Amino acid sequence: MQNGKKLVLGVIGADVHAVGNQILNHAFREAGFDVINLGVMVSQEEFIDAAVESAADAILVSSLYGHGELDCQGLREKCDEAGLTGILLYVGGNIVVGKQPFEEVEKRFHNMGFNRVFGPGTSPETTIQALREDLLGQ
Amino acid sequence: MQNGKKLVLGVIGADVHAVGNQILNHAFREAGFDVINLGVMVSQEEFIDAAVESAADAILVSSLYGHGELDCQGLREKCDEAGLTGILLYVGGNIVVGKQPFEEVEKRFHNMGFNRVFGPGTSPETTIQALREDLLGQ
Amino acid sequence: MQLANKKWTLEEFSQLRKEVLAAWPTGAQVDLDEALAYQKAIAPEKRFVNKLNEAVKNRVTLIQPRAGVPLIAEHIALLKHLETEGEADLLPTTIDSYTRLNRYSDAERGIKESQATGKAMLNGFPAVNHGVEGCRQVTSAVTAPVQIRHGTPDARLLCEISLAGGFTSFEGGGISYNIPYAKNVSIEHTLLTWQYVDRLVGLYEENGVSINREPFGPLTGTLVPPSISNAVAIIEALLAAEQGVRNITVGYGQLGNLLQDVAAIRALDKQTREYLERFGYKDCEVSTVLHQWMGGFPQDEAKAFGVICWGSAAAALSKATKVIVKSPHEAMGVPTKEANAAGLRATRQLISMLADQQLSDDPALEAEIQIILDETRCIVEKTLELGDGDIAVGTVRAFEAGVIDVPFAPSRFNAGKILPARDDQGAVRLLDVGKLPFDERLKAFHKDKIAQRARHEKREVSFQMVIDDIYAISKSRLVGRPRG
Amino acid sequence: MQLANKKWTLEEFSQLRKEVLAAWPTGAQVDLDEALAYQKAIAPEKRFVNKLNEAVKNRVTLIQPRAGVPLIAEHIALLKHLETEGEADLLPTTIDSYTRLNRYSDAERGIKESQATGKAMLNGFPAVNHGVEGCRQVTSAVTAPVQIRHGTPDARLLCEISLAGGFTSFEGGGISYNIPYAKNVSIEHTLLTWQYVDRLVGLYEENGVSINREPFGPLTGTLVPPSISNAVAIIEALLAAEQGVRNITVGYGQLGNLLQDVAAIRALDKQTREYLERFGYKDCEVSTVLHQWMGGFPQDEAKAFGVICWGSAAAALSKATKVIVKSPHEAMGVPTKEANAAGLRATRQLISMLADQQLSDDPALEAEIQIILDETRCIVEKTLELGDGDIAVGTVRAFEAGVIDVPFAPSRFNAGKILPARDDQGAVRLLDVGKLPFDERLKAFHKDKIAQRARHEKREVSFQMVIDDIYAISKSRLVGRPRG
Ligand code: B12
Ligand code: B12
Repeated sequence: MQNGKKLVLGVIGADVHAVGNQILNHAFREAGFDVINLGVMVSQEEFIDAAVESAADAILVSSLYGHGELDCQGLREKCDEAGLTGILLYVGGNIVVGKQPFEEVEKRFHNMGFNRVFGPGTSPETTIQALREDLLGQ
Repeated sequence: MQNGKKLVLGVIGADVHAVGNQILNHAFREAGFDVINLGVMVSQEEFIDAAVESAADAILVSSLYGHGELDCQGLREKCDEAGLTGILLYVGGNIVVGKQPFEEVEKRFHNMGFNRVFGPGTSPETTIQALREDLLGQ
Repeated sequence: MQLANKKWTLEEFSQLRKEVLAAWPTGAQVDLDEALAYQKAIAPEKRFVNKLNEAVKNRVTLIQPRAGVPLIAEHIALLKHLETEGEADLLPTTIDSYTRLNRYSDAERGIKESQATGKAMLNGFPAVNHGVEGCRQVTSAVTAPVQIRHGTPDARLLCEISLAGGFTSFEGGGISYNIPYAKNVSIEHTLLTWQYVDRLVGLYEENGVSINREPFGPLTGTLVPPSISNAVAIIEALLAAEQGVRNITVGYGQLGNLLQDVAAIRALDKQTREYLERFGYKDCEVSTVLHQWMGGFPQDEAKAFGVICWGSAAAALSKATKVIVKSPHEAMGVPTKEANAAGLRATRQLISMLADQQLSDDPALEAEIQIILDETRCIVEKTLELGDGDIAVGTVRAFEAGVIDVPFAPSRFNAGKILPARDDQGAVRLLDVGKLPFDERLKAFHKDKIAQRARHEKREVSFQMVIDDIYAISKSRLVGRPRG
Repeated sequence: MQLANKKWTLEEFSQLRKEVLAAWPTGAQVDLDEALAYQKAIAPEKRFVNKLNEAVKNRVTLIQPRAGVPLIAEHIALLKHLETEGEADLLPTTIDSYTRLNRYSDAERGIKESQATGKAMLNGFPAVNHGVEGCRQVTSAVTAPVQIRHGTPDARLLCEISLAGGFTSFEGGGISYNIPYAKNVSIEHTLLTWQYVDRLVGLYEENGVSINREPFGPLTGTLVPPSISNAVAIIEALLAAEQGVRNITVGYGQLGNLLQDVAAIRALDKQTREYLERFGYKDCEVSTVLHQWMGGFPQDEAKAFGVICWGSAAAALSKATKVIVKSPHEAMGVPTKEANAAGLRATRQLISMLADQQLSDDPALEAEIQIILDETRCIVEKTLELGDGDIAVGTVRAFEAGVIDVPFAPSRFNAGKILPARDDQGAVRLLDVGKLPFDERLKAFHKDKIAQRARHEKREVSFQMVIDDIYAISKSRLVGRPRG
């Protein structure tokens, strides 16, 4: 049973970690979301184009390989420019280089305009729960 | 070739760790010392009696099981009383309960009157070197 | 009392009992009927025997730490930490060394000094001093079953108090808690004190309260050949069964060569059952325990994890019923609760990852099992012979004769004539068989194995090999090869 | 240039070379004659090939970490730490992800931001940007041999700079550094770029400088069946040998079932030698590498140590020539140097303790080896057939046809039709064989194995099994059993 919400999903930058992406794709569909999965190595532009085109409700950015901080800079601003004002932005994975205190990392990504920030090993269930809260008010 | 120096060796208190004691006994003899080995479960009185009787140059106290701090209290004073003034006193092994900063432990045992204090895993060679310095001026 | 392997009458037991309970004021707190009622109220899943029997049935390996601190509140916090953060299946209460020697006033001093300094001044939990009520606080505060682990030659009072205190398993035995843990106590004496313990457990058993008993497998923990520790375990199992014990865990300390370790546990399980059967103890439940390496550890914590994990692998692949876990602090001192839990979690990872794997039954493994079975049989049979069929009497004479001989033991009642050393693959063999009653084939086997190593190392067979082997694991080796 | 498995002429090579070196300013620093002279001056014990050959001869397992940080001084400090505190035998220099994609100006930005923030903003060492001199600073600062480890589809410039920079080993290959590491790059393209790399190494070889080459064994690191990674390793070895490479390390990523892991390394070693022999590359030196578990790790550091140690055991028992070591930070991020060294020391402990042990050659092991040999042969032979005898051309067609198929790969040139899952003992089998050219017996074997598990778990064979298996090790399991 589809819940009517559309997600754009992908792994940002030069990142090729494909496993988590394939699992999230599967899990979100099972949970009733409409998923536009861009796979790995997705540029900011590709995320935005896909979201505009599909009138998505949220963009879910994965970053595993450590360059997340460089890759995500300016994404919120570009969304605004493209008319995606206020679109829900999540980021998750191993989004910085090394083992860093999560609170600090979260703050930096919040400041970059992400609504929610998820640390390493976040389970699909947690993410789905957050999406339901934010998109369906459940 | 004997070096003429006499050591009283033993494991203090209710401690039954016998392996290190047997190895030290062997190593000190090989190194030319005359060893009176009292084995395990040795009381302060037994250490002192053996040292008085043999006119020993040093008492080497092992403690492995963690009660070293309780077991060693007052040994220096009892040596003094028994006329063993200034006798060389070493202690070594796992002399306190738990993993504690060695500097602090060393200080506490120095204050109890031990000339040298050795941490866990001290090799026989290190101990022999110290004995040579202190007893033979080498 | 005259030593014989014969079930004590209730009279014999009751006579001694008064004296035992009078040894320290807390003894007066023990009332057997009240204790039985208390034990019966303990939930089934909190009983040691149930957890073990289930694990035997499912062929899984449970994990258990060692742990004990002097004060009750701290000890409870420690155990809770080990079950939540350490994922322990079974919990311990490790007793301090003064209590082990019945020096209860020294233990009292340790409690006081620990309270005063805020530091643990005892190396374990002084259960006798804390009494029945103190023990019940501990056993009722946690959800896993709890066992008393110690090293006490005369554990009669300790057993009385701890069973009344809600513990459902009691480690030790008349040999295994004498030879490695005492210097001047005769075997005869400890066999008697442990008959008391076993009879007490038998009494609980007869009254519908099943208590697990566990002979201490690793002995001195230092290069003990499997057949010696297996023989001791079997003898203690027989002695316990005669007094009415019905649930027995026989143990073994990992030596490091995987084939030998797996073979040792398999042989131990099989042969313990066989001997119990043979002497008519047909309703005994048997389980096995592998102790992660019991000798000197490397000081470095990462390397210690290596040793811990290899012990876990041996436990999982041998399908031991439980594994006793070391911590990365082992070489340094009694571990913090965090270090202890870390050892448990590393063990959990290995045990779970290996749960579905096992070594295949190939000829090499079969041969190793057979060697251990044969050697153990030589020792146990000779012991029976020396006792004219009485295993208790035989044990005393076997130690006198060096027929049972534990390497590096502090006890003067142990011959100390054998010398163990590793062979070229790291299995523990005998460089000197002393007076062990091995037949010529077995003697030749050991000689060949050691000679093979000596040839490889281009040196003579000597005591230096033994020393090198004692240090080896703490220096990241298994076989203590000559340097350079 | 037309793809064919044929040694490039010097002319073909030189023509391309100018273009390669012009891709980034530091390319101008490379002068082959000067580089050869520099390499020849490197002490023999600092050369990768010598250490490996010695280890093969002595049947010992060397240990090597992964490590790379953006700035030169920090990178040197890191490597020194790993050789002193980590006791590493072989050192790496792991390249950052921008460099891997030839995005040198992004790498430049990463260097700048790392300098500015004092934090590592790149996930590796940008060797191209640091140039020949920067590389030489690194390779000359340490005593162990150093290898470039990366994941670069087009590594031509990187190889030029790093060989001139004193590195004596270079990881990767046209398949193994494409399929797991790229999305839109054709196999044809990377086979060509890697022929360049191999030809360059061949040139060094012909000029008396032996460089080690190592195809990347684990591919996506996620449930890759041994026959697939072995087939890729063999193909890349053949391709490298044709271009003049003479020292090759073939690799495999640990899967967790001991029998399968040991079998995979043994099969890999044997079959690589056989194929090299068959195609006339008779003077090739072959060694093997086992990578500790390459999939998702547990977050807890103690549990991560468990995974690390089990990988070490597999490496030691399979007698792999070297083992690539993970750190207890694996699940969290690029490790600190301390965490990296801790992983190495745990590995060292296991490798040394197990040095003298090995699994016995029993029928179960032989059978597992045979399965891997048979499957691998099916894949390689079909690939040859598709290329009309040309393994390079065949490889392109094999990927098109799904004859070679890597699970969970990001590349759109990979069929992605197979589905791996564990059997009831935790060995990785195929739930869906896709288009793999297996004969009926092999297909039935996989089907049976998976069915056996499904029966045990009382559930249908399904994609959920695969998902459960992907998460299993990070949840302290090997087989992803259904919950509850
Ligand atoms: C083997 C062992 C046992 C065996 C002992 C068998 C026997 N009778 O000998 C058994 C299993 C019986 C045992 C029992 C106990 N043990 Co114990 N045991 C060990 C272990 C693993 C190895 C000891 C050993 O033989 N090492 C090899 C020898 C060669 O080294 P060594 O003993 O350290 O001696 C060398 C050096 O320390 C030095 N040295 C020693 N003395 C001296 C003196 C001087 C002056 C100098 C200079 C140097 C020096 O030179 C020696 C030769 O190289 C250690 C931990 C470890 N080290 O890995 C724990 C350890 C010593 N045991 C410990 C404890 C607590 C116990 C028990 C109380 C509880 C228990 N766990 O069951 C009982 C104590 C019983 C008692 N009353 O004493 C603790 C002590 C804790 C602390 N200090 O904080 C340790 C550290 C383990 C731990 N981390 O918890 N143990
Ligand atoms: C497998 C793996 C690889 C494979 C990837 C194969 C492939 N193409 O997919 C290979 C070997 C090729 C590889 C390469 C590299 N890897 Co890698 N890799 C891993 C590893 C071991 C597992 C990743 C994985 O598949 N996990 C299983 C899946 C199911 O989990 P997941 O990816 O974490 O995704 C889940 C969650 O994170 C979450 N999630 C993910 N995205 C999002 C997004 C949102 C919005 C939310 C809410 C949740 C969420 O949900 C997912 C599903 O449960 C991790 C370490 C680890 N986790 O143990 C390192 C790791 C991610 N890799 C790392 C690195 C550095 C690299 C390399 C640069 C270098 C190298 N080591 O070779 C290259 C990068 C190449 C590139 N350009 O991207 C680092 C990243 C470091 C950092 N961030 O500090 C890690 C953490 C290892 C480490 N500690 O060094 N890698």
